[in-house]
Amino acid sequence: MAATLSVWLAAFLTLGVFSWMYKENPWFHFAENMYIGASLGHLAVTGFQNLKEIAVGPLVNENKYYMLIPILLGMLLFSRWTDKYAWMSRASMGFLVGTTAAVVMMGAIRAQLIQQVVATMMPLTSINNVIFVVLTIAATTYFLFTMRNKSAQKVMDLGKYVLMVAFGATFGNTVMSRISLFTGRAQFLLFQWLKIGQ
Amino acid sequence: MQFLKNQLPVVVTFVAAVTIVLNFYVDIPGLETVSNELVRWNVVLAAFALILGIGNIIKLHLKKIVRHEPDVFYSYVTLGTLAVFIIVGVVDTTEGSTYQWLWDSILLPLESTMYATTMFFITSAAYRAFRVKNAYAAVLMVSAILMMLRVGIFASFMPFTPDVAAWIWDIPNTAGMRAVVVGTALSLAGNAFRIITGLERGHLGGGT
Amino acid sequence: MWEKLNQIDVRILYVIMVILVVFPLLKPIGLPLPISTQTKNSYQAIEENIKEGDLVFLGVDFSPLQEAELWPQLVAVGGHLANKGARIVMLHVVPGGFRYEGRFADVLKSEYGLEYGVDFLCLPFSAGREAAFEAIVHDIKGLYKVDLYGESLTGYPLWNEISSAKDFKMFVEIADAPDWWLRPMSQVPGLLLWNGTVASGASTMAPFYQSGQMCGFIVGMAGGAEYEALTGKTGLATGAMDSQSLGHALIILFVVVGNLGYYMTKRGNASVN
Amino acid sequence: MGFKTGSGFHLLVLIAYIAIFVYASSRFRRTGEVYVRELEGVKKIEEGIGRAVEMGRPVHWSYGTGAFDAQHMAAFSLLSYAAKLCAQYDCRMILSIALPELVPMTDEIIRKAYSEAGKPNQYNPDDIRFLGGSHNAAMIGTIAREKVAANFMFGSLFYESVLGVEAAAMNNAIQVAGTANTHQLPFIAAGCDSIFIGAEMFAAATQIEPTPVRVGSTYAEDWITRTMVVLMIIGSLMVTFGSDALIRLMKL
Repeated sequence: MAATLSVWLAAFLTLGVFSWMYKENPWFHFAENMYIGASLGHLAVTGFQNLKEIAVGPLVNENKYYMLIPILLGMLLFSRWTDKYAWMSRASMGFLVGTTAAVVMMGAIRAQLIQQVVATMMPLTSINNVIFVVLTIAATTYFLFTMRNKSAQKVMDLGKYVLMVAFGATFGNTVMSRISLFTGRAQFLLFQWLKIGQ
Repeated sequence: MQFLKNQLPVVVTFVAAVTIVLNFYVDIPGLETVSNELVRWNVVLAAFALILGIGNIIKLHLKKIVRHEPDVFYSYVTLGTLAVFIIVGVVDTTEGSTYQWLWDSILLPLESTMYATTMFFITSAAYRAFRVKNAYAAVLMVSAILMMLRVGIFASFMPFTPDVAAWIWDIPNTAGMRAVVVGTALSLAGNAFRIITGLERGHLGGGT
Repeated sequence: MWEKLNQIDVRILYVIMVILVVFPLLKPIGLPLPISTQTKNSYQAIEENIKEGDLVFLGVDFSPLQEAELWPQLVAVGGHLANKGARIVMLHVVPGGFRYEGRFADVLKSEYGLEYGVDFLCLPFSAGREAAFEAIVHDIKGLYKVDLYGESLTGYPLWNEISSAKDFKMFVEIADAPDWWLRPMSQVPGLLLWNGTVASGASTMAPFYQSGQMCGFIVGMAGGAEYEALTGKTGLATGAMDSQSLGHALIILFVVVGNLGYYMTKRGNASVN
Repeated sequence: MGFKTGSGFHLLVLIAYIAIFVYASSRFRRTGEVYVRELEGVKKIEEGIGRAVEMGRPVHWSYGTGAFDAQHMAAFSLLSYAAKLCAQYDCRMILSIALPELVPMTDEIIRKAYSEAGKPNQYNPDDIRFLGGSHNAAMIGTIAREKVAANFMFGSLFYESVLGVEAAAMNNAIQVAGTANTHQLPFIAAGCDSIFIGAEMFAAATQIEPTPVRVGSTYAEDWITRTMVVLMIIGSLMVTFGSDALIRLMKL
């Protein structure tokens, strides 16, 4: 019984979401608000579990008292619920932003800059390699903002065409995954809900 | 008091970030564990920020209920579902069968169907947005169509399409996407640098 | 007349799309499916590099959003690893992943007869994404205390044999454009990186496969269907490939129709004024 | 105690960045002249808000659903620009937020924009909507119900880019979007009135408000990117003639 109720509720919500394609309507609005409640509920539960395992657990069981610092910084965020004391959350935001910035800065320079530039250093022995290096250079110059001279302008134009080819290719390539997502839901409605075919 | 409000956040950002950056370059005994600990604290704070965010939503919908606003029904739906998920999640943990039931009946269908709507939006984008208004749009369209021609049905009676698509994918596409990656790498690093040194504080309430 | 072609109500296009995509699900046509060299090379990367008893990470980092494309990939690639006798450690940093990790653990037990705690292990969710992988690289034992089911990890022989990420031969990550996985994991010397992603994530990861930072890389439903064909076990992905062919034909038709309508009305207006 | 391998050249890049940054920002302080390629997206944001005020409809803002990274930092500077315009012209802005970390920061930016426009009491926290995983459903619901006149999407965008663009296109809203996520650039390139591709999002902040800090970093980024282009050329030529000295140097 629980299984069939689950399938019916899932089908009801699936069709509710698809109903937006015709027009925004109460059926979609209901599915949307249930989605807000469910997704925030799941985030809260996984957030609590995470807090237990990484912060409260080590503090209580392995008495790592320094865990009080992140917990305190975390609680300071709640000051944002007031107007007067909202500034007290800035230290916590500073910490969040600082750690993220450091991890990003190191990763960006290593994996996104040096390793990619080194990978572009190809032997110009084959036509494809020559084309690849020229197109990469042209497209990279598109991201120069302070170049004024005219010849650079022409290279940047070629760069923009390369980017358009890349965007078009990615669009064409993504169509497959979008269709497969819909076929996944159609398979659910046809075979698990309506039980036709198969 | 002024120090707490404006300077302390920047000092916290700087100290936390420099520890991680230093650990990236140099092998100082003990620095590795401190740096890993800071990275893990990031996860702890994100969990608290989550509770803050959920608090905002509860406040928003409670206000609607108290003020008897027109579509107050939807606020009951949101708060009701939120309460059910939290109670079952805490009592039964995410591995419990009741929570699995909630997941399969509510969250799974909503998330996967929401993503499936992209097929419709790609259809209207193909018809509406892919109009050749200038030379760039023409290149965008031709490249998209050449990629789409590599799929089974076309590949069978036009055997060259997979190779054309593969060439477009390996050469111009990878070149263009690599340029975006390289072009953006420095902006990401530069932005991170400004934040670490406190030169950029827009998000902390002090402008630059 | 051309005026109408320029202003078709998109909902009509939606109805045509649904009909042509759903029809083959009920009555498969069986259109041909070419296998790309990239998928073949990725299959060989596992076939040649993984021997009996090798430790392999299996990242199950997708949520219901990507289930249609990535679940068939996980079943095909995970099955291939199990057949090669690899010892698999599954983990996830994307909240939705726990469902699929648990479900694939059942598949490993029922279909491949692997013993939990000896042949494979399931690690729980860890937030922070890139930060979580940094923690795995530097101090995996510090990050994980309990397994997916909340049991203490020290009770499992497989976990006690692992000291750090360096003991692993390969990291197979099934996720949507996980550059947040590649950046940290590329620090572990000798760890082969292998990624199965959704078609839309392919462009983000293509440069990393092309530069050799990844030894394997399969993409989307087609990649999954091709891998199923290579392992000889046809599944969900193969069944839906007919819908793909018809769906693509329609999208191309709509691009042409859109442009035709646009040009004719523009030429029409041009000749008028 | 020792130098970690593979981070030598990495440190060289960072030091070069800081050096050019200091030089360029002090030169700007002295001379005040700066040239940044015209990014038409900046004007389009203002145009979008102007249209919204005329039609008396709100504008919509989203960061996308991707994990918190530097793209959001660039989005913050664009948001403070747009929020100041909205405060000035009394235009309502509704924000859909998926990531918890962004809520306090967005709250701070909007609060500051209204107080700088001298209207602190008009700041409405209810329009800053934290939605978590349901961001995409709530976004298209809001865009359709509120009939938003302009839609701005900046940050780490995922499949919500095509949703937001096509949903707002039904209101024929003015749309500007920007991201560094290559897989979403096609959808905003095809559907938006104007876009910022990756690094352009960061350069936009310099064009909006050229402070010494921003001018310094845009010049530093430009100069190092040019050097990298030169290195690509030299490196390829050297490899063609059999020497991978440059590659080994960069891997130091």
